[in-house]
Amino acid sequence: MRYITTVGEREFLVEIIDEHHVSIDGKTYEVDFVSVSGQPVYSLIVDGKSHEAYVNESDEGWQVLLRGRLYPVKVEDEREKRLRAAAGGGVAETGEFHLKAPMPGLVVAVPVTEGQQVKKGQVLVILESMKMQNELKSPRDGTVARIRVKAGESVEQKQALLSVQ
Amino acid sequence: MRYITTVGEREFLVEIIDEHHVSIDGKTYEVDFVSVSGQPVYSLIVDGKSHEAYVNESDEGWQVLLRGRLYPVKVEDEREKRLRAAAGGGVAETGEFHLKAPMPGLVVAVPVTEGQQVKKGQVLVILESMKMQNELKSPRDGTVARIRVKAGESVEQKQALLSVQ
Amino acid sequence: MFNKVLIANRGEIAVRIIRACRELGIETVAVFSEADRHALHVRYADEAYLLGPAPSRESYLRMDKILDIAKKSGADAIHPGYGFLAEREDFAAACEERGIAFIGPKPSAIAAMGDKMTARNTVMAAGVPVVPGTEGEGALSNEDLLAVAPQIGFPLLIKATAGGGGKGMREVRSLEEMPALLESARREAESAFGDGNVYLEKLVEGARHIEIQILADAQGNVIHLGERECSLQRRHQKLLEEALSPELDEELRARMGAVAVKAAQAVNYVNAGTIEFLLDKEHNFYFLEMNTRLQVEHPVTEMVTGIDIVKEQIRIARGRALSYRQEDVRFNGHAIECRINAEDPYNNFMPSTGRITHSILPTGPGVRVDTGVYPGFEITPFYDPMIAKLIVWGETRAQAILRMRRALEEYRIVGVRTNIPFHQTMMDSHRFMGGQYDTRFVEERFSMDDAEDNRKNHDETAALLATLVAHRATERSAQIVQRNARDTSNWKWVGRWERMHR
Amino acid sequence: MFNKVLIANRGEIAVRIIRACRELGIETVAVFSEADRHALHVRYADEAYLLGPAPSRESYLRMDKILDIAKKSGADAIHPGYGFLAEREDFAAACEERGIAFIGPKPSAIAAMGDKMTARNTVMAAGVPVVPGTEGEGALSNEDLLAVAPQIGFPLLIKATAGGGGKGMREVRSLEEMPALLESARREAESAFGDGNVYLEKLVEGARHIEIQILADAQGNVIHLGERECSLQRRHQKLLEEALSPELDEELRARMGAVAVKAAQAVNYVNAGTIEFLLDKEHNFYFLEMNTRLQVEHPVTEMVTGIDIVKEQIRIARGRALSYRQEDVRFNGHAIECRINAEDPYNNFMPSTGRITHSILPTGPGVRVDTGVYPGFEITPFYDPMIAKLIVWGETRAQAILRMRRALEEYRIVGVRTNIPFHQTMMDSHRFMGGQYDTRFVEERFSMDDAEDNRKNHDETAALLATLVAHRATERSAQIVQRNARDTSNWKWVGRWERMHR
Repeated sequence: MRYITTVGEREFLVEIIDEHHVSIDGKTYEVDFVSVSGQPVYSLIVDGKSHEAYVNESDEGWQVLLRGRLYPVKVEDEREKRLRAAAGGGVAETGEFHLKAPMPGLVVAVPVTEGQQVKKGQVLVILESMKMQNELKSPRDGTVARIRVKAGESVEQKQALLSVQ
Repeated sequence: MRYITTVGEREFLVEIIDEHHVSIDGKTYEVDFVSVSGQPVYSLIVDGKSHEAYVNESDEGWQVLLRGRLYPVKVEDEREKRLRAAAGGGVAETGEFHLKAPMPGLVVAVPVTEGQQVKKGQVLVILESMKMQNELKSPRDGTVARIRVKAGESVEQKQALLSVQ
Repeated sequence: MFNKVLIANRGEIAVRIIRACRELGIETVAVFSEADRHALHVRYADEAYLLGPAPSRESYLRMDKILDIAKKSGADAIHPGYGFLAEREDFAAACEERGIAFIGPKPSAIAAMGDKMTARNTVMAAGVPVVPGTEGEGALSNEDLLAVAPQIGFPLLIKATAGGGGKGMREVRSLEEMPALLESARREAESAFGDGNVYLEKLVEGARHIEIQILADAQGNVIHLGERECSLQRRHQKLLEEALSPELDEELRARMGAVAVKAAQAVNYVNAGTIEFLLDKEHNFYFLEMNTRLQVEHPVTEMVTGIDIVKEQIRIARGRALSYRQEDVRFNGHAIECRINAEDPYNNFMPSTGRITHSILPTGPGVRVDTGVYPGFEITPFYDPMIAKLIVWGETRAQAILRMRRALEEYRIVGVRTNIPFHQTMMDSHRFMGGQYDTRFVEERFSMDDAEDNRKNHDETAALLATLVAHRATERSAQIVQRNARDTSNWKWVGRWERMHR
Repeated sequence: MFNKVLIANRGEIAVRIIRACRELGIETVAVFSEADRHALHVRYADEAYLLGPAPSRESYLRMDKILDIAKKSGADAIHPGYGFLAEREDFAAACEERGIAFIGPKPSAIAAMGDKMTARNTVMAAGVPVVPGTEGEGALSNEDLLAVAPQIGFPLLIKATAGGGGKGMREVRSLEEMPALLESARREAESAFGDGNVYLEKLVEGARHIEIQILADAQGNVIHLGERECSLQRRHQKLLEEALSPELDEELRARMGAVAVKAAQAVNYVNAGTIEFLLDKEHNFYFLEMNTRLQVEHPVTEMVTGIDIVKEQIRIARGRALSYRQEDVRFNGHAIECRINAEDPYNNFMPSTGRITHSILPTGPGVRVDTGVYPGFEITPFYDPMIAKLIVWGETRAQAILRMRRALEEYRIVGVRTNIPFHQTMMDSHRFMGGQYDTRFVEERFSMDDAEDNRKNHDETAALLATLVAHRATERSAQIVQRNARDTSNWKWVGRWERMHR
């Protein structure tokens, strides 16, 4: 199985040859790869070098936390890669942005109103969690639409709070 | 639900009234009982006293390891108790005893032969595990029957080794 | 003398206090909210009583219930830990009224130091230097504060009168932005302390946050245990502390220690307490506030002095004299504490909640972990995100840093995100290694990408790991599809399911 | 100087050595058997190489493979830990030949001390007192041994010439039982060391097992770090160690320390080593043997001296002088180590194997855990049952005992049985508390029921716990029956099952 794997700006051609052999950009390595205690923690020995990392799936791909550093990684097979190339790629800067609660908490304030113009970085909602007030900001310029919460409400993780168009 | 629970020589009449109330020998207590992380470790708060114990089922009943001490406990409902009383109780001293491997290991020696008379405490099998030689002894006087292993063999936990009749 | 202590707290500090009591042969009473039935302090204590629902004001802040439980359980002393009721003079007074020993200072000392204005005036009278500001002038209106601000000069800080821990604190760079910041500071202060009063204080730039640990007994003996360096903060929350500070020499330590002792004596202080100072680049120092309780970061002082501060607190509360005189206090080696918070350093330090599914603690020589969590425990959004403190000792500061590095690398917590990578990046920072930092360092001159140049890049390994995990996931789902395709009879499934669950 | 160390060991000691290397900025190479792919030392090391199948002689005893891996990985030093190849002069010599630094003594010193006869003769010549016996007389036949036994007098001990750790050791009370015991001792020695030779030694009754830690550098400096009290043994396996010994005073310590240094000097010893003595009731002491390696129990010495013995070993192997002179060695407080073994103290200490499903380590002030296991790790029958060492420090011996008690109570290991209850019972024993014990104490004057009288009986609580668990199990099985009865349509089950697994 062949994959095109992207770490930051770098692209690697990774081929899984069999359970113990993998090639990267044409060079073959002996690998010994196990998950630890059934957790998303993986131990990998590549040609004798021992590595251990947390590997999690996120909305944007894979996150590899290795030796105190986070590597965002995209793994695609050749079909996926072609599809993405065709679509043009990139997150649309013009579509609707849905603000979701990043964690459960209490809405302290919603300092915007529906229809209001907001700038990138402007505070949309203040959410209290773990005794900290967290300011949730707009990722871009736009207009506030459909505010679904108000101050004093408790919200669950990933609950939709409002949109920016 | 009513149980007759025996700890060593002491017998307790335990009634589970509801999820939060239990009576022992007629006295009612408020209990808060939870298992920890889905393990056989239990946290029990009885009228404010906080206890934590390992509770495991064994062939002879329950084993409660509490504050560094092991309590062997028998829990019976009334029907079971009557049945046992009828049977006369006590482990038969005359039936066949099956020696099973208490852990995986390597049989170092079987210093007895089939048909041999053995005394209580006499060594039947020497089993090596974790670099230690462990002597497995006869729990009573009798005659050795059906030796199923020989020196040099690896055995699994609970594998039958021989019998004493 | 008392023999049963109620711990009016939760988390790692409740566990820390239970340990001290147990090692002294004192019985312990835990209290807990509905969210904390499975918490370690409940499991470790001799007795445990439910307080109420998860929110603090319905549980850990319920003085009335806590005092009732003390009575019911026969506890003859209460240790408040830090936070919650630790600096509430009314709580200390209520304990006193009921004949329960409060393991901390007298209500009068809490009151004198708890109100920042009184504290400031008191220590000024004792000759202790303070930062210029309005703290001594009572509860001023926004109007008054806006009027006085230009006289103090910008930048300045808005601080909560009842506050602590950075809550209700705001930095102001100009008069224009001040009204909005006053509002948000008051709002946060009101929510955190039930008191929206704020004051202004000059912002000392390039300052280090240095605090001196003091111990005082009822016999009038007051000693200090040297300083802690607490300058590494983010949003006024401490992240990492050291003892001793790389910035102080023996002479300055003795001088600041003497001033700290003087400040404590000014309020007839008894028990453990901490005097916080700002230290500027010219080594001028200013009294900030006194924390009239045990500090989160007390272990670094314990590691370099060998003194068990919690045991000493209990000893003092039992009416006995300190075990140590000032000349018995010796400093040995260097200690660092990293606060391990359930928050995502790659997503603006957002709090992270969830169940801890797996954990491996760093152990071995010179490593101490104080924690209240364990595998299977659920991190809820109700309390502080600090889930553990990782403390190391080394013969020198350099050795302590190297040891902290290896301990951070060993630490595994799965199920919630933690700020461990932040600390790892910090340990690799040249400025940290050189001891060259102030209170603005984390926010202004540090980023998670900072150490890029010092650290080996593992792009290729990361690519390999992600690909292997992704590949395995694909394989697994393919197998499931295949299996489903093979098994045309649903009845077979039922049989299999039943066998599995028998 | 070297920069990459191969650790020819497994378990907690491999982890311990990796930690020391990492804190010194030295790269590490782990080796592992097929049973240890998931072991902590493999996960923590920078590099890791498979040796072979699980049995030691096919993996950790394979010198050839280990030396090949050292070459392949570019490791320029090898640390052997304890056990396995640690006291094999041929291994040390093979390292030397290949230009690899062996972190331990010269082959000649291992040889001189490894053969008990030579060791005995060497130290006797240096004026060190020894226990009467046949050790100096070479490999005697059973016939010779039976002839000489009555001259030494009973009781006496049969010991393996190549031995250590109690393997191949037998106690003989009379001439009649001696032939059978000789056979079993030789058999065990042959199996453990590949050498069935044994010797006889007078059994010193009421003796304490005291050992002195020494450090020696290549510059000829030799110092001692005081003693460890190792009398608490079962089947000649140490279970619990203390530093310092409650039996020694400063004068005796200095005297035994000086003799230990003399013994080390007699073989031109370099690196860390331990001289074991028997100390009788009249404070006569006899040289037993020298362990030419790091000891399991080295942490108690580290805790009371503040000296990192493994780092010092590496320093010495790098050719540098000791960091400490004898007068720099100061003893502070008291330390105790409990060896946590996977064995069932309620079933004749039978080894216990299985997967560790859950674990909570004791932490907090003064507690250190050295371990190679974690939740999810499988304890196999191939290696030593010791899975962790719990070490505590206290200002006094009494405080250390109290701290050990609380740490043992906190420790949770689920999935295998452990001897933690044994240690808990020991901590409650009056004789242990009084420091009144010798090497026969555990076997002859201690039982798991010993502390009955001192400890509160929790029969009622145990009854309640068992009943609640039993009741819950009954309820659960009843519910399953009911559920099955309700759901008459198997098709419903399929739908539900599929929803669950989507």
